[in-house]
Amino acid sequence: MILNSSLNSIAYSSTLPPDWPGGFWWHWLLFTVIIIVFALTLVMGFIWIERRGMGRMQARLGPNQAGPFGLLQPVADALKILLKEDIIPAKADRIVHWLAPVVAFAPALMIFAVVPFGDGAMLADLDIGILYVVAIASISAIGIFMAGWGSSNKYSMLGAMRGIASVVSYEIPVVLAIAGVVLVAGSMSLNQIVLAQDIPFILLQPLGFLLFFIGGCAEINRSPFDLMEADSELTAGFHTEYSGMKFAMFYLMEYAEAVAISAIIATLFLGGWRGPLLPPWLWFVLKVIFVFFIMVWTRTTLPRVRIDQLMALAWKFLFPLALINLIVTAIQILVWPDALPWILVPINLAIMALLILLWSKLFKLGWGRVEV
Amino acid sequence: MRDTRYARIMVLKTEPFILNIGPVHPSTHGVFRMRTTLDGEVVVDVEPVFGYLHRGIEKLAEERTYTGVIPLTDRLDYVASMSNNLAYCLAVEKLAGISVPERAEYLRVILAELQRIASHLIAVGAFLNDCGAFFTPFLYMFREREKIVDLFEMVSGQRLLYNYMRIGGFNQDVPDEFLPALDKLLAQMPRFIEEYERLLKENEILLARAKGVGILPKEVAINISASGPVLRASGVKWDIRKKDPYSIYDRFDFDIPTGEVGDCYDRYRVRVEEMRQSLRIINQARRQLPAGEVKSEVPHLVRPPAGEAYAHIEAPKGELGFHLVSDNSIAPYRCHIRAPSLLNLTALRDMAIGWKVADLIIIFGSIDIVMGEIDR
Amino acid sequence: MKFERYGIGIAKGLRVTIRHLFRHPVTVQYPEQRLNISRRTRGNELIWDKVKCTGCATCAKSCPQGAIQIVTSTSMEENKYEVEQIEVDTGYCISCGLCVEACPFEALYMGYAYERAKYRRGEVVQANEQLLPSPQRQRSGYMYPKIADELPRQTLLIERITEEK
Amino acid sequence: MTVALSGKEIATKIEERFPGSVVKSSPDSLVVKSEFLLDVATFLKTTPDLDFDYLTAITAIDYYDRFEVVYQLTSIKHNHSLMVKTHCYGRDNLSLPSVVGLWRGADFQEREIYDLMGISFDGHPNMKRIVLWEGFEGHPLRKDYGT
Amino acid sequence: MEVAREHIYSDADLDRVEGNQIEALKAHSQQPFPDPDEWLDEKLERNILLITVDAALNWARRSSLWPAICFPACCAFELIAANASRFDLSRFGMEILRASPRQADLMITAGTLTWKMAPQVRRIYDQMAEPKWVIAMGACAISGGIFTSSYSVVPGYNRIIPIDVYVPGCPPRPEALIYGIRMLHSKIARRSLGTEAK
Repeated sequence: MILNSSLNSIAYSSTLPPDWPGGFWWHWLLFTVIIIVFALTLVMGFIWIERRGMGRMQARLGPNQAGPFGLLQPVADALKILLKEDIIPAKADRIVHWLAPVVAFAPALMIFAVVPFGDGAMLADLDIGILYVVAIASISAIGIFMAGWGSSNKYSMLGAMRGIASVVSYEIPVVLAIAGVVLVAGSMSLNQIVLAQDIPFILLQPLGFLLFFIGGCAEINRSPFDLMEADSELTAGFHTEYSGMKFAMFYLMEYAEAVAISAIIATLFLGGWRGPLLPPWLWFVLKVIFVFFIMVWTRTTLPRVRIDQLMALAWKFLFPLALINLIVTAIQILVWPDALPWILVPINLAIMALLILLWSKLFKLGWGRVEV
Repeated sequence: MRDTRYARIMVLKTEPFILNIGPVHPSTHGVFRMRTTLDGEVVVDVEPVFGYLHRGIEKLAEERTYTGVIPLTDRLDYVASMSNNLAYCLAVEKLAGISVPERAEYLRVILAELQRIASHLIAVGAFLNDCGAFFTPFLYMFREREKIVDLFEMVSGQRLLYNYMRIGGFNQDVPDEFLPALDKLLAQMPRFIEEYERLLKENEILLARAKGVGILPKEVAINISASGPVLRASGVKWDIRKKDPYSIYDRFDFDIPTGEVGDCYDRYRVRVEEMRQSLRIINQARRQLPAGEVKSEVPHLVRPPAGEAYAHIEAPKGELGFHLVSDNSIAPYRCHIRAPSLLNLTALRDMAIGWKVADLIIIFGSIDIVMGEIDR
Repeated sequence: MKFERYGIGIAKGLRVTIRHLFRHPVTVQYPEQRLNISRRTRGNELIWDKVKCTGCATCAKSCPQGAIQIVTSTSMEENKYEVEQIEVDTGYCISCGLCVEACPFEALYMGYAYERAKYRRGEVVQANEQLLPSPQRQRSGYMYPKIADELPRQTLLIERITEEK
Repeated sequence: MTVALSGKEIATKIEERFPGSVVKSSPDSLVVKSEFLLDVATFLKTTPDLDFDYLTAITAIDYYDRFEVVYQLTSIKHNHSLMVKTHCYGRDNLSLPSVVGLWRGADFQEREIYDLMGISFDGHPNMKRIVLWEGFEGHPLRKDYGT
Repeated sequence: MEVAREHIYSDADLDRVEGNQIEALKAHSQQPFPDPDEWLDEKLERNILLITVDAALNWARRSSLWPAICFPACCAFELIAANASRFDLSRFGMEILRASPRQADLMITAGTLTWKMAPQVRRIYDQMAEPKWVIAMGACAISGGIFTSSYSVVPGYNRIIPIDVYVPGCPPRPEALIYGIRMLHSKIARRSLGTEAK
């Protein structure tokens, strides 16, 4: 994985960061290590936050026996899972079954290559950073489908098909929502986007934020869109047949993706590493945790949507709104390029409210019973 | 009505496949198996397969004394043991012509209604859990149930299988601290029911998932002998507490909540409403509760005259009936149990065909099944 | 799915959960904190009073499944039965309490303890001296109101919540 | 209050329509011949002032010399009930007409009686074991099972 | 659409296969499995390195015991109650109920086991990845409890699978279950890589 992400960074980065001591190689080595440590620590942290936070929201305590405040719980989980027996079902497609977790897990880490932890503190300041994110993020869907196919289990297959369907449809509103941000920032480099956020884009692009948040949740299968592992329907969805190390990779992937999406949301809409007083990386981590906390919160509260409703939500609700959002943003930038952003904030909020009201009234999502 | 979008999928000649949901599955509420034929995500056919918990209670009851059967009835619908005890005791009392002291009647009503609330809390929680709300409503409901279970534990000494009612009353009177605790519970409960309703009642996703899903028309509901909330959600105002009052239910004032169309959402709403009505009944019974004995003079080994009797009550799941046949010995000659869950389950196939797998799960959840009662 | 309520329902639900985050959880951390269990608890064992027991075996007869095995011999001098062997399989007992109810000589009690897990099937069976009361084997007040009054008051969840408010 | 209709009165009504069908009648129940069962059931369900639209329960009882199958009928419309019985003689290859066509609530209950008592119901769409497995020997609820 | 119900196996075939499985299992499980209790009498003889590794590993294993779903009957509700807010098994890292047995470590057999269900339970047990443990919860799981004399009930899970801890009660209180789980913890703490290799 280390090799993977670094190779990618070599292949794609066009400019060498000049002001780093020791030149390019040190830089990528340092950042690969940082990324892996950061991502894995944050994943552990997220698992802890989710289990503790969810526990408290459910009027109980959550893990508190392993280590102080249960902080070592994720470590114990990881250690235990890694050393469990690894079972490959007799009828599974062995190669696909083996490869699937790797394919699914690697992209989740690779996303961090372009996420800035501070001003310019990133592995590769790609000019097309956000495009890279979008491209890489959808690769894990292939891993999931491989898992579903390779297990030769009907539950896995259903889960994987749902996963593919949701990723394919949600990619579009997500990309359109990003396009709004890119228009405002005038750059595709994540660092430039952060630099452009004198006021966080969540205020300038409220609708975009909402769409991206919903789309992002759907893409990484966070509740209420966790259809592909839907506990109450498909037992464990696509990873039903996985155990041991490979299951651990799926388990970590789930949270690594959550970290990645939270990081992207924090970067695109919440001003990334920018913030007063505290050091930039801390601001960044705090924002990531904040976004993740909202995800935990919704997961605790909301029921799951149905597959056709999920599709309809993407195509009938998010997609048109994203298009309109993009057009409105484009008009705003073309017509009033020098307008004060503070004036646009209430206008955009009003537009968001209006659009949501309109679409809520007009469209019915999903369809009902089918004659058989 | 043929949906055009679906018709086009059919042109592709997809092949239906069989998916065995269960016997061990997170949302089958025990060990239940649905042999489902799926076309993609759409349920084409579903055949309930059960018996994985068949313990032969009806046979075992023939080998035990009349009192010894009470622990067996606990294990029928183990979420609502008090109601089962009540139904069985009523049947034996009817068979043997035993009367019950006034205080015991009132306590029976209080406990049976508390049990209804506890059972409905689980039913609603499990239904919402099946909808995919990640354990939160379930745990909230369980916390509320825990309060009621505390009271049951206080009176009977067990948390789940109470074995508290006896033929002719109770084995011992409720302890002194029971009534103050009950008052506290009655004061708090409405507030909490309100809060949990706020959690998901108006939730758009729940509405989308449950409204209009799994409709059970009135006529079908009657034809398949559905009972309890399933029947009432379909709009049939049929509650044995009102229509054929047993014990002392004719002395209380309460409503029968009914649904309009009979979909999953109606069944959920009817259960929540019934909890409120149960609280009303308990309040009245609490105020009228007389002092006195809790058990009438009953011989140690009950020996009813030869004959047969059918007694039924409105258990949380529906009409629970005991058909007892006596041959004037100390054990029942035959003890047939009319299990509401079993008959309500007949509706599953009608309701589920044509819906998605996810809907099948919530339809199944909305019937509120306890396997102990189905398989017996 | 139609957003008839513009997400207000979702917002209401979110409010309920977030308010729980700041409420005190109801959890009892078991090995450290313990609930006082009901005074009438039907614990996982039976407690036998050797002195009062006459060996009439009413308990064994009233047990719905025969978890109590009792072997007696008649002793002519005292004109009563002598209990030679009494054995209760707690892995078989369903703690229904019918034996305690039936005992005409108040010689049988339900246990108050519940921590009776064992590593071996054989250890679950209790016989003779193991059935006698001891400090670890307290008697519960099931069917014995006098004993019940001496036991600590049951912890109730409802009371805990009102105390907080 | 659900009125338990007198078996005797209903018996006369049935006798008028199907002579010779009622074997015995008492205030709380009536016994019909098994070959008339389906006709009587249809009559009870469709006659306007009877309207037994709800089948509460079906039970079978083994009396060694005969099997008694008990139908508990209720009318939701008029709120009255009736107990109809039928007898089935012998020990092997027993059969009765199925009432699934009238009340689908009989579906699982008839299968259960088939499974546990060994009375098969003609006309039932899916007559096979329900709670026990295929290959289980005997019918456990019979009094002579296991002896 | 015509429901094509012609499959490789007809329903009757499936039922027959199931019945045969049950009868086969019934035939060869007339004797209970011996309790896996050798460790109770065992002396601790290990080298320092192994002890450190063992300690870390055993800590991890007992801190995250994920139960598999096997809730046939009544005891399930006490198990859920133990999992719910008031007793909260999640303090021990056990709130993740794995629906897929492959990812679970612990099977809490909560409820009566019938012969019809026995092959499925055996299958779940076989599907669980090593290392795995079983807690027999309640009278039915230990001995068949009140239903022992029934024609369709397995007299105790130890006919089908080896059992590590027996928790008596019908049903055991949640605390009793947690006590049993903590006993299992101390059993896991005695595990050693050395003996595992054997």
